[in-house]
Parts: sequence; C-alpha cells; structure tokens
Amino acid sequence: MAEPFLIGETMTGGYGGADILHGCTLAVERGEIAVIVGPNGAGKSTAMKAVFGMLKLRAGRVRFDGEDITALSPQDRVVRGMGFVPQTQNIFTSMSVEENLEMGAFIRRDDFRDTMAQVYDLFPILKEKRNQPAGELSGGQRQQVAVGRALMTRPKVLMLDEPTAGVSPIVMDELFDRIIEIARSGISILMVEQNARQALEIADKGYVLVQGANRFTDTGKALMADPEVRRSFLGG
Amino acid sequence: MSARLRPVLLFGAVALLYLATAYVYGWNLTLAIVNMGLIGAIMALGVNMQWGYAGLFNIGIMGFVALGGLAAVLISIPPVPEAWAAGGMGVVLGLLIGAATIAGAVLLWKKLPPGKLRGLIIVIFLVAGFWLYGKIFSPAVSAVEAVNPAGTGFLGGLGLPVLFAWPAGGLLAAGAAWIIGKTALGLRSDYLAIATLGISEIIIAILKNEDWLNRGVKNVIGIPRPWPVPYEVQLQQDQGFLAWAADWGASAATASSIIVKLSYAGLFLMVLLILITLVELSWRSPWGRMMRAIRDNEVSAAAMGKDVTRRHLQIFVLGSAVVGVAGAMMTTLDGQLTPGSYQPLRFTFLIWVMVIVGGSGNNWGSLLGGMLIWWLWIMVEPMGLWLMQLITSGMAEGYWLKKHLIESAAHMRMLTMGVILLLVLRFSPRGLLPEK
Amino acid sequence: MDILNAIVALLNFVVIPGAAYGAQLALGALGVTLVYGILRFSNFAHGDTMAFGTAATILVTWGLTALGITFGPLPTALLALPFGIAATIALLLGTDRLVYRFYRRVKAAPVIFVMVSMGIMFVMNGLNRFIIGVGDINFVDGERFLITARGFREATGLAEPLALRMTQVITLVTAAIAVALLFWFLNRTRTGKSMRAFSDNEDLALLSGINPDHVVRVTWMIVAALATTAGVLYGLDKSFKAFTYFQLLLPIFASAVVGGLGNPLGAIAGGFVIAFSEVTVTYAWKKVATYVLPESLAPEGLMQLMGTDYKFAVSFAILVVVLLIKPTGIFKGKSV
Amino acid sequence: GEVIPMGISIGYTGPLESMAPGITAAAEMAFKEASDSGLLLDGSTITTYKADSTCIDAAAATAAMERIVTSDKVRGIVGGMCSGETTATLQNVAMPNGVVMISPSATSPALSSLEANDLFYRTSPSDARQGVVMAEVLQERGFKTVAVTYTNNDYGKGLADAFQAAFEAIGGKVTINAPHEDGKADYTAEVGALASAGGEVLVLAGYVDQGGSGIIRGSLDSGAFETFLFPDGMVGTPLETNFGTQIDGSFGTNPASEGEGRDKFMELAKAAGFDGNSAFAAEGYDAAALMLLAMAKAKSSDPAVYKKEILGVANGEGEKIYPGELAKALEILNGGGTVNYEGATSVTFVNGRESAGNYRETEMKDGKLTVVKYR
Amino acid sequence: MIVVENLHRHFGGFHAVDGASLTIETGSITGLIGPNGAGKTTLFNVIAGRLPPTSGRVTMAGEDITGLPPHVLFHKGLLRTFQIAHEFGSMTVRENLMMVPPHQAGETLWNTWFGRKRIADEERALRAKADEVLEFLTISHLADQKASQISGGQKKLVELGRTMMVDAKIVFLDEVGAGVNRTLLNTIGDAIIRLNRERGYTFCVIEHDMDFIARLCDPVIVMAEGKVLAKGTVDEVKNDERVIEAYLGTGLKNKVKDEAAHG
Ligand SMILES: Nc1ncnc2c1ncn2[C@@H]1O[C@H](COP(=O)(O)OP(=O)(O)OP(=O)(O)O)[C@@H](O)[C@H]1O
Ligand SMILES: Nc1ncnc2c1ncn2[C@@H]1O[C@H](COP(=O)(O)OP(=O)(O)OP(=O)(O)O)[C@@H](O)[C@H]1O
Ligand SMILES: CC(C)C[C@H](N)C(=O)O
Ligand SMILES: [Mg+2]
Ligand SMILES: [Mg+2]
Repeated sequence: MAEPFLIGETMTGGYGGADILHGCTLAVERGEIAVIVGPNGAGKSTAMKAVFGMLKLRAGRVRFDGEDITALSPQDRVVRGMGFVPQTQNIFTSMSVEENLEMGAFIRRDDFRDTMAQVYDLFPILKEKRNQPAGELSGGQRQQVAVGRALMTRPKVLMLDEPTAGVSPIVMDELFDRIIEIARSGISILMVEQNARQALEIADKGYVLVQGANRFTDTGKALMADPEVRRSFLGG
Repeated sequence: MSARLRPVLLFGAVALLYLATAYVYGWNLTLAIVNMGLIGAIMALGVNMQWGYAGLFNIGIMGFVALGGLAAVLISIPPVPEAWAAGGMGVVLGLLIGAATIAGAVLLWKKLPPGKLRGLIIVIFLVAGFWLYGKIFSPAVSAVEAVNPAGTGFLGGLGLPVLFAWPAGGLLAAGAAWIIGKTALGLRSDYLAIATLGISEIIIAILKNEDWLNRGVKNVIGIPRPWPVPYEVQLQQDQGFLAWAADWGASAATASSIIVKLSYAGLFLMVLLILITLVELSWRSPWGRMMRAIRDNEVSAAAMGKDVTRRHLQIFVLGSAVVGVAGAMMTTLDGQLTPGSYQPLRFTFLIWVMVIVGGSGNNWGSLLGGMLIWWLWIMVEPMGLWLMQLITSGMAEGYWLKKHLIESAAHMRMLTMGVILLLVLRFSPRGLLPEK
Repeated sequence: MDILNAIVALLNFVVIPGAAYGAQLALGALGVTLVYGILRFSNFAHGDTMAFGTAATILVTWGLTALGITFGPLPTALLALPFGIAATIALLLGTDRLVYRFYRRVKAAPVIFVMVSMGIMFVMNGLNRFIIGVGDINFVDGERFLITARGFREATGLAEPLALRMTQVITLVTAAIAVALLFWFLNRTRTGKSMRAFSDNEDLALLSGINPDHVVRVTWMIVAALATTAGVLYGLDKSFKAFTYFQLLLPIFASAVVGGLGNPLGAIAGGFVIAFSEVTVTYAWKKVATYVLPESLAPEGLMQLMGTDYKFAVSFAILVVVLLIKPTGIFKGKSV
Repeated sequence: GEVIPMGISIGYTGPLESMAPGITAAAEMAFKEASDSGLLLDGSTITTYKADSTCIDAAAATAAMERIVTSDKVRGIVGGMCSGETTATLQNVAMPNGVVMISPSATSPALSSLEANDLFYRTSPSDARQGVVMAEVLQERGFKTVAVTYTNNDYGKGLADAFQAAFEAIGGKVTINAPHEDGKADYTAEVGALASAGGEVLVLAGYVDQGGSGIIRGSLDSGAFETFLFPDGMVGTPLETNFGTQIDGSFGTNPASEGEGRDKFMELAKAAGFDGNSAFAAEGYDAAALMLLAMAKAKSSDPAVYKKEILGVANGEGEKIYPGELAKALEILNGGGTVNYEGATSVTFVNGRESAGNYRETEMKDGKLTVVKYR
Repeated sequence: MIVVENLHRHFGGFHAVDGASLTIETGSITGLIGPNGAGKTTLFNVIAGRLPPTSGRVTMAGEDITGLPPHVLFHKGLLRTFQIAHEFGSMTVRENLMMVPPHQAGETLWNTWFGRKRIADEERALRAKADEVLEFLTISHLADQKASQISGGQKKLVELGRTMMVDAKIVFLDEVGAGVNRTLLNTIGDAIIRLNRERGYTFCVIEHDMDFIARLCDPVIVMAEGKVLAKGTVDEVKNDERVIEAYLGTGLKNKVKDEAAHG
C-alpha cells in the first residue's frame, strides 16, 4: 500500500516530564476523514500537536506528502499546506471576526474573498458579527470563528481538535456536512471528536486512543459497531 | 540541582560573598552591607506578598518606605513646644477640617440621589470646606515653620523610644495602603502599577514640601538609636569596653562600630525572621491556597465564594505594612530622614529586582534576593573600577582611552547591575529560588 | 490691549509649551505603547533607547557640521536622524536577538520581560554615558525660533512676549503624522494586522503562518524610529542629557497608561493630559488676572491653585482619577 | 615615614558631577605637594582613595565612605560635597570611626551647629552669609524686585530662605520663592509661575548640571527673564557652553577670595593642568592642606590627635602660608613653630569650624564668566 | 427557587438577553438550550452576579438577589461552572477542590499562626472529601498534577468537581459536557441525578448534547435571541417546530446524501 498522505508514526513524547504519547500512530489518506476518539486525557490533543510539530518527539516521525517533516517548525508546516484548529485558545480575541478570518488567509497571496464568503455562508452568524471583537462572542460562536479561520488557509490537510465542542446541533450538522464536502474536494481531515458517534459516522478511518497509545484502529463504521468501543468510549 | 540542595547552595554562595568581602574590606563594611541587605530583604518580602501572592503590581514601594521613615521622626523626635504653642492646634484643627470635608463629600455622594443637584451640593461643600481649611491651616503652618527654621521649624514628634516607630511605620503604611487600596485596587496590572507609582510620588512630594511635619527637604537629623544599640562614641569612652577591645586586638573605633552594627543586625534579623515565619505559616495554610486561587483566576475564585476585593485589600495593606516597617528601620539606621533621597530607582525598582531575582512567590527568595542585590549595588562600584583597571592594565599610562575608561568606571555600576540582572534572569528566569 | 496681553501670556506660558511638551511625551509614549501592544510588556528601557538614538544622532550631527553640511533653517540633526534611527534599529535588533528572544522562546511571564527590560535599561544607561558622557549637550542649530519673544514684543507693541520655537512646531507635526501612520499601519496593513494577531495569541499566530521573528523585527524597527525621533526632537527643544531621558520615562509611562496601553491614539491623548495637567493646575493666574481685572481688584497673591512643588503630584492625581473613571485609560487599552 | 591613606568623597556622578574633577585635582595637588616635600611626618607619603558621594543619595554616600574609612583606613577626608550627604556621612561614618572630614563645598547653614566632636570643618562659608552677599550684589546693581527659585533640597531651600530674609531686610521684594525638582523633563510650569509672579531678576539657587539649566532655557525661550543671579551651585562652565552670550549681563556669586593666595593657586592649577577657577577647587586644596599641616603640628596622622590642631593651624599666629608653600610650613611646624595657613581662600575659621566667607562676584560678558570683584 | 423577571442585558446596542422571564423550580433539573449566541451564558452570568443586568429582577427563594456579587451568592448556595474552564492553573487539582468550602478556619490569618491544630484537622477532612470527588470523576491520578497541565476535558471535570465540594442549593452548569467523553458524561449525568434526588440540589443545565438533556432534564427551557422561545418537557420541546428550526435542525442531512451517493 502506498504511504498515507499524512502520517505520524510511532510517536513518543510529552511536555517535558513523563511521556504522554507511547508509540502512537495516526494517519490520513488524501481526501479522507480520520477521526480520533478516546477518554479525556488520553493524549488526543497531544498527538495532534505532535503531528503539527508543536511538541518535541522523542521517537517516531511525521511524514507528509511523501516527505519527512519531523524537523519542520509549525509555521513551515502551515506553508506546506497543513491547517490546525487547536482545542483551546483558538481565536484572536482582541481582533474582529473578519480580521480573524483574514489572519487565517495570511499565507495566501491570492484573492481570498471567495473563501471568506463561503465561510460566512457556512456560519451566517459570523457575518452578522464580522466587526465585533471575537473575544466578545459566545462559546459556540467562537468555535465557529476558529473553524472558519482554519478553512481560510485552504490547506491540503485540515486538523481539527474538537471542532464541535459547544456548538448547537444545527450548526454541528452543518459543520459535519461541510467537512464531508471539504474531504470530497480532496482535502484530508484529521479530527478529534467527543461527539463521537456523529463523527465516526462520517469517518473513513477511526482511531481510539487510550493512554497515549492506539487501542483500536478501524473504519468508522466498524468501530461504531464494536460493542466494547461503544460501551467504553462512545457512551453506550 | 535538587530542590532541597538548591537553597542551601545559593545561601551558602551569598554567605561566601559576604565572607570574602569581610576578608578583603573588613567586617565593618560587610556588616554595613548586611544591615541594609536585611532591610532590603524585608521590603522585598512585603512586595513579594503583594506580587507573588496576589499578583498586585505595586511600583509605589518608595512611598511606603518613606512613610515608615516619617513614622521614625514622628515617634522618636521630641516635640517642639514652641512650635506647638505657635500653631500646633491650628494645624491639627485644619487637618481635621480637611479630613472632615473629604469624608463629608464622600458621604454626601453616597446619601444624595444622583443628579445635577448632587454634584452642585458636593462642589459647594468641598469649596466651603477647603476654604475653611485654608483659613485655619495656612497661618498655623506659617507660624510653626517660622519657629527657628534653621534648627526646627516643625512640630516635632512624640519623643518615644524609636523602636515603637517600627510598628508605627507599619501602621502608617498600612493606613495609606488602605486608602489607596479602597480607591485603586479595582485597576488591572499595569494600570494599578502606574497608580501606585503616582501615589508614591505624591507621598514624597508631601514629605518634601510640608515643612511643619518633618522639616521637608531640610531633613530631620539626630534620630536616636533603638535599644540596645550603643553609640560608638560612648563605647570608646567606656574603660571596660576599651580593655575588652584591646583583648581582641582591635582598635577601639573598629570594635565599637562593629558592635553597633552587630546590634542592628541582630534586631533586623529578628524582625525578618519573625515576619518570614508568620508569612510562611500563612502561605502554607488554606489562607495561602485561597490567595493563590485568587491570583490564578479571580473570576472563578469569586464564583467559589471568595471575596476577591477584600482579600486584595488585605494583602495589599499587609504587604505595604511590612514595607513600612522596613522603611522605619532604615530611617532608624540612617539616623536621619532625607526626603530628597527617596528615588524610584533605588527604592522601587531595586526592590523589585530583589524580588524577581530571588524568585517571586518564594519568601526565602526575597531574603536571598535582598542580600545578593544589595551587596551588588554597593560592590559593583569598586568592582567596576577594578574591572576597568584590569582592562586598561595593558594600555600605556596617559593613553586617552585608558583615562576615559577609568573615569567612566563610576558609571559601571549601572552597567554591571544590568548585566548581572540579565544573567540571573537568563539562567534562572523564575528567579534563583522559584516558587514551588 | 490688556485682554490681548492676557491671551498672549496664556499662550506663551501655558498653551504653546504645554502642547509642545505634550507632543514630546506623546511621541515617547507611542513607542512604549507599541511595545506593550505587540510584545506585551512595559519597556523600561525606552527612555534609554531614546537617549541612545539621540546620542547617535548627535554624533552624526557633529560629523555633518564638521563637514560643513547643514540643513538651512532647520536643525542639522534632522538630516542626521536617519542615521541615528539606523543605529538604534541595529541596537534594538541586537538586544532582541541577544536577550528578549530567549524569553519569548520559554514563554516567560510579562513581569519577567519587565524585569529584563529593566536590566537592559541599566546596561544602556551605562552605555550611553560611556559613549557620550554625562553632561548637557546642546546640538540645535539653524533657525531656533519662528517667533522670538523680543521680536514679538517689538512687532506688536504688547507688553507680553510670545515665543514659538521651530522644534515645537516640528514636534507637534511629527507627532500627528506618526500617530496617523501607526494607526493606519496597525489596522489596515497586512503586516500591521499580523502584528496584532501575534500580540493576541502567539501560538495561533504561528498556526496561521505568521512569522513571529518578522513581527518582532518590524516592531523593534518601528520602536527604534519612534524612540529616536522622539529623543532627538526633545533634545533639540530642551537639550540632551542622558539622565533626563531616564527621568522622562515616568511621564511617558503615565501618558501611555492614562491614554490606554497599546492604543496609539491613547498615547497622544495621554501625552497632552499629562503635559497640560502639569502646567495648568499649578499655573499662577496673577499675571493674567492683573490684565483682565480692573485695577482695584488686582490680586495680591499669586492666584495659584497649587504650588509648582506639587505639579508632578497633581498630574499623577489626575491620572489616578482618570483611571478610576476609565480603568483601562481614556481610549480602552489592553492589560496583560 | 609611613604611607598615609587619605580620602576624597565627592559626587563623581550625580547633579554636580561637572564640579567634581576640579575639587579632586586641587586636593590631590595639595597631597602631592606635601608628599613630594619629604617633610611630612618624617617623609611620609600620601595615597588617596576616592568615594563617590553622588551629592544626593545619602545611603550610597554612606556606603562609599564606609568603604574608604573602614577598609582603606583613611585618616582624613576631603568631603562631602553637598550638604545633605555630608551630614549623613559625618554622623554615620566619620564620627563613629573618629575620622576628620573637611568639606570644601557643603554650605548649608544647618551644618554650623551640628554636634561633631571636632571632626568636622569646612573651608567654605555658610549660606547664611551668601544670602546676605547676594542681597548686597542686587542692591548695588539697583534691582528691587526679584523672583527666586531653588533646587528642592536642604542647600537650595536654606540658601533661598537666607537670601529672602536678607533681601527683604534691605527693602527688596521677593515676588515668589518656589522650588524646582532636579532632573525633570520639563520646567514649563515653574517658568510659567515665575513669570507670572514677575521680577527684574531671577535668582536661581539651583545646580548647573541639573534643573538650573532647564529653568534658564525655559526662561530665555519664553522671554520670561533675561537676567539671572547665580549663587555657587550655578557658577560653572556649562553656563558658558550652553548659554554663552544669551545670558550676558547675568551675574553670580560664589565663595572665593582674591589676593596672593588665589593667584598662587591659579598658577599651580595651571601648571597641574586643571581649571583653578572651577567652583570650590580652591576650597578643595585648602581642605587637603589643612589636614596635613595639622598632622605635622600634632606629629601624628591619627585623626583623634591631629583633629585638635586644625583650628590652630588655620587661625594661629605665625608665618602666613599660601598655596605652594606647604614645604615651608611643614618645616616650620616640624621645628616646633607655628603657622597661619591662609591658602587659596584666605582661610580663617569662624564658629570653630567654617570659613568666614569671602565671595567673588562674576558676570557674564561676551559669553564668558568674568570676575568682577571680591567681597 | 429562582425567578427571573423580564431580564435585559445589553452590550452597547446589542441585546444579548432581551426580556427573558423564567422560573427554575426547587428540586428540578432544568435544561437550558438554544442556538449559539442565544444569551444562555449571559443569562447565567447575570444570575450568578458576574454581570450586572441592564434591567430586570432575579429572586432566589423569594429574596431579591439582583446584582449581588458572586461570592455573596456562593454563600447563599448558588454555584456555577464556566463554559470555558477557569481552573487555578498553578495549584494542584486537589487544591483546586480543597479551596472551595467556605468559612475554613485556615482562611483567617490569626488561625494560620495560632490555630494550627484546628487547621490540620480541617485539612484532613477536606482532603478526604476532595479525593472522594476525584475518585468519582475518574481523575484520582491527577490529584497532584498542576491544573494548568491537564487536558481540556479534564479541566471541565475539575470545574464540575468544585461544585461537588459543598452543599449547594442550586448549581448552574454551563456546558459541562462539551469536550467530555460521552461515557464519562453518562456517569456525570448519573451523579447529577443522584445529587438531585438524594441531596436535593436544584440544577440548571446548559448543554448542546440533546441525549444528555433528554436523560436529565425536566423541564427544558429554550432560548433564542435573548428571549425564552419555548418551555416544556423534552419531548414537547423536541417536537416544537420553532425549536427545530432555530436550534435542533433535522439531523445529519448529508447522511441521506451520503447513502444516496454510495448506495
Ligand atoms: N462582552 C460582550 N460584548 C458584546 N457582545 C457580547 C458580549 N458577551 C456576549 N455577547 C454577545 O451576546 C450574545 C449571547 O452570548 P452568550 O454567550 O450568552 O450565548 P450562549 O447562548 O451562551 O451561546 P453558546 O451556546 O454559543 O455558548 C452573543 O451573540 C454574543 O456575541
Ligand atoms: N501543558 C501540559 N503539560 C504537562 N502535561 C500536560 C499538558 N497538557 C496535557 N497534559 C497531560 O497530558 C495528558 C494528555 O492530554 P491531552 O490534552 O492530549 O488529552 P486529550 O486526549 O486531548 O483529552 P481531552 O479529551 O480531555 O481534551 C493528560 O493526562 C494531561 O494531564
Ligand atoms: C557643590 C555645592 C554647590 C554644594 C552646595 N553648596 C551644597 O551645600 O549642597
Ligand atoms: Mg484534548
Ligand atoms: Mg454559552
């Protein structure tokens, strides 16, 4: 099998103290959706950061589009076409909504008004609040800004850490909807989700992470069907 | 370096510095540095309480130090009866009227319904109050200041033993801090900082210009020494002491001033240890936990039932009181109050450097920082000269650069101080003894 | 006539000098506010940066005059200014590389940055005296006055003089241009926005592909330009002395804070608030009153609200009051 | 002979740093003269130690002085420089350690009455006297109303008050007597208040390296004042370099006396390569010389012993001694004789410790400070 | 228990809460749902004293509590959690919990010097209590970890844990579920029900997970644009057309599309 588009292989590392990740592997193919689930503190966010180069790895490597990028800085990864929405602190609170989106498009030299229109289309509330400082938004609205910002990058691979936390059902549906669409357009999606059932439903591949290591890896559907996974990780 | 070993090693290193100083320059100078270092450490302790414990950014330390100094004058200097006779009552009455005017205005503000009328009434009240105040206060002040201006020209103090001035300095500073806290503690970080800075400048302005209170810039000299510190001159006339000094093979002058300095050091150390113990006990209790919670996240601490404003006020007042005590101690040690010498660089920034270099949030860090930084502050001057001599030793006598460099040596103090501060922060950004 | 005299006295001793001093403070405060806004700390080394920039400019000015180059009616120092700015840029970039960068890497708390800047302040303080000495240096040349006191008296026949200095006018104009440019730059340009983004959330800025090193570099470059300009204009108007520049730090900070930290407009407003509060509250109205009031009512005393001994205290008291009403300054400022 | 350590405690940094080199050079010149003569206490020589008294920071001055006294063991000190710092170091260091201090320049009236154990003298007069001299100068020049501003410290305030009292006593009018702080960025407010109060002359009891210059600048620029009276703290070369002809017609007073002593001193200074006219330089020479002569008279370099001889050497009977004649004086003293040290400033102590007060009056002419007369 | 009458809260010209009136019955677990930006958190903030209302009134058990500061409300038994976790970062997780109980003897300076014994006893009890809560939340292993160094979900658990340290009368939970693992969320739901039944806590719960709401809440209040849109049982609300349109939507649209495409 050809190598996946983006892969973090047997990643081991942590925040300086004890290791959090123990040989964890995550991968996503071109145009596919991979979903990571697992208990709180399993290391999901840590793994995402590791893939994005925000954490020093003690072992393992990250390959992207056939190249080893383990040593690249996060900025350079952005330039290569990776986009990331962190779990927390994922907006510029003092800047207006529109400026947040502009910052998403920072590395783009082309005209990004189209993309912005699309984002506003997806999250109409943001258009209403375009000139308001993002820090004054409600929790769910902030989350929409965060995702919108990442979409503005037009990345080749989009990494989302719990994009739906705190958004209302209707927006969540829209969001998942859009994620599928994005994937269809050839962009790979790697995301962490606690709304796991909905997420796995649309996932091509699912990972269950426990204590920094892969516990289960399968297609989304298969994981959904596994009773143990359902009981222990998806809330029955 | 393990967490236990580190303090031991660092304190050992500072002790070595002092020992080396004693070896090179003698105990007299060393003890003089020790004494000021201890006072610096107490000030740093107070600031550390405010910053390390509550995140209150106070850069008005100088003001509280000065208030402590004022207390030393007001407590220990004997009253000047002629001045009291000339206008003492007028001054007191004037001050009372002034205070009543402000209190009354605040009361009116609270009691009256909002609106234009309220503003008008208050303005009229204030103007009338201050007119009356001026009428009574100004002539009284002139009368007081006219009494032997070269020698006294002020009301004097209570003539009590100067040791009482230390708690009194604390109280005075605490009182000022309470007023400041009541008004300004709502401000955030740097805004609070500038407000405190401003208020300390106001305090200094008052000390410099209100001659009836403390002779203003004419300085008050001759503040008596605290029990049990003797006077060198007396010691030098005491036969028993002379014999004893001769036994030790020390000259009378040296021995006497070492005795004096040691007595001060003993007093200061005692105060310092008592304060550190009290503070440490609190810090390691639920009280400390609560304060840290407030520091970490005020919003959430309030939601968990902690009265953030009250606690901020409490720690601000306490920390300032500690600084005030140190201020009174310093003026006692100096034996005189010189308002002109209160400068932010020396009494605010330097104390901050002590806190940060020592390690904010760590009381022992304040002690370490105080002793180390004060030593540097004094010793970088000769060290700078020495360094310059070293650098220029290869140059020909009379070479212009050599002359320029040696002459600039006095300015090396700032430079060296800066370099050392940067080095410490570089290799131990959270201070030498970080908060655990 | 008397009314005229009163107005002229007021202009000459309050309005013009107050405005010029306000603009000087404002220019300094702009630099402070920019560092606070983008790099998120109060830069205590700013006064000494200004001194360094000025010292460098003075050296070049001397060089130029030695070569016989002058700037017509304008001070030669303005010609030397670009060189001074360049030197200051080099200094600040060097400092950043050598010192600040490390603390950004380890994500040190703002107060650590403040302390570090204090360390740099000490070092620069020594450095400046080393380079140019401690004395008072007067380096203004060209036409010093647009209107001289004596000339005005002779021309108008008024008893009161009126003086307007070239440097005062230049300072005011420069301050206005600087704030407009800065405002435009931060809010309208890509680099400006990326700087604000960086100041808001460094990690996220990284994730947006913003190059932090670039942002920091640009910030220091602007700060160097502002500081040198402010320092040179101040020095031209008064005189250069390393120690005074250090003392300037206090009112400059006060201006930046009262205006609202991180806000360029605030820096301007703050500068004028501080300057005018110093000048007006302690102004002795006697002279003006003597002109305006009939002879019989001529005042005995100085008609001074407060002695000048309290001018600093008064301006700080005003500052505190402003902050009590608007806790983050006149224009909503930031707080870390 | 021994090597006698002597101290000089002067503000090398701080508001009067420009006066420091002159005083130091003069004092060192006296030390050298005595050392070279080989006649001081059986051919003893002198080494000097300097302490930076900063002029304003009493604590720093104390610490620096503590160092030269306790560790370098100096036997006498030329210093301090400014009055406040001098009081502090005298009480905290010199008296406890029993070291003699002779200040060349601390002029505050408060120093006249300080308890000092015979350890403190000054070769400059009290400002109480300078106030009178200033008033006389104004009167002679026909000025009736003046404004006064002073640097806000004990020196400035003491001098301003002394002047006001003296001037009003002879019928002059002081429109305002207001302080200014040193080292501030702007003096608009002060100049505004002074201008509003008005006056023919501005009496500026400040420091020339400090706020004093700022006040002059502000006054000139706004046309508030054109003529100034400069007391001792202002009489310095910065006046010439910074203002030059702009303040022509202004005048100053500072302690100094004319005559044989001064001329000799000027010659010596010229030979040694410094400006003998620099304020308080001559006093510095005298301070240093007096201690040495007292040592010779007491036949001891122990301050506890020689302190008692200082008055005798200065006010005594015997041969008059001028600068450059230390060798002669030492010879006389070694032989058991007595001398009357006149020095560069016609030293005669009054009040048991300070110079009686000779002043010179200077005027700015063509941008230069020129001596008009002595009084 | 809590009655909110015609409450308004404006930000500049924006009406975040725009005349909301609602009642939270004693002993109920009331759900509060609504689209993003409906004003739910703002409403909480006003009730809990974090923000002053522009107008309107809040009473608790008949007592007017409008505009009282948070710490006073805490002492009246009103607790809340934050939507964006507000942990005490430099303290350990256990300390985060131990600081909560009010009136600790050790919070008085005097006692910290002269009442050490009493403090020690009290601390032991607090510690046991905190460990019990941590155990319950399945994060015992984090007890000694700095709260700044735990995962996003774990922070929310600590946030919830704090409310379990005292006997509250009413607890406002702002999206405790967001970011919490669903299996654990079920356990939390059980705990809420138990606290409600056994200890008589009243709850008001904001949550976007309808399963969670359905399991716990009766009644459910729906907010939209600062006003109360609907109120009723879960089923009533779920089938309310307006609620579906504004908030719930019609489920995963693309699922249908997806199946069509692949099928
Ligand atoms: N400080 C503020 N300044 C201006 N507008 C604000 C402020 N805080 C909240 N808002 C606005 O008020 C509205 C209500 O916000 P609120 O946080 O109450 O929503 P919410 O119902 O809790 O939403 P969510 O489900 O997303 O958390 C939002 O549109 C928000 O933009
Ligand atoms: N900054 C940090 N420093 C040290 N340890 C950390 C830090 N952040 C997280 N950890 C630890 O790493 C482990 C994994 O955290 P991570 O954030 O990756 O979990 P997660 O799977 O994303 O959980 P959640 O679903 O709650 O977000 C946790 O046990 C946490 O205690
Ligand atoms: C050097 C002198 C100007 C000092 C001044 N006479 C003083 O006593 O402060
Ligand atoms: Mg996570
Ligand atoms: Mg919300």
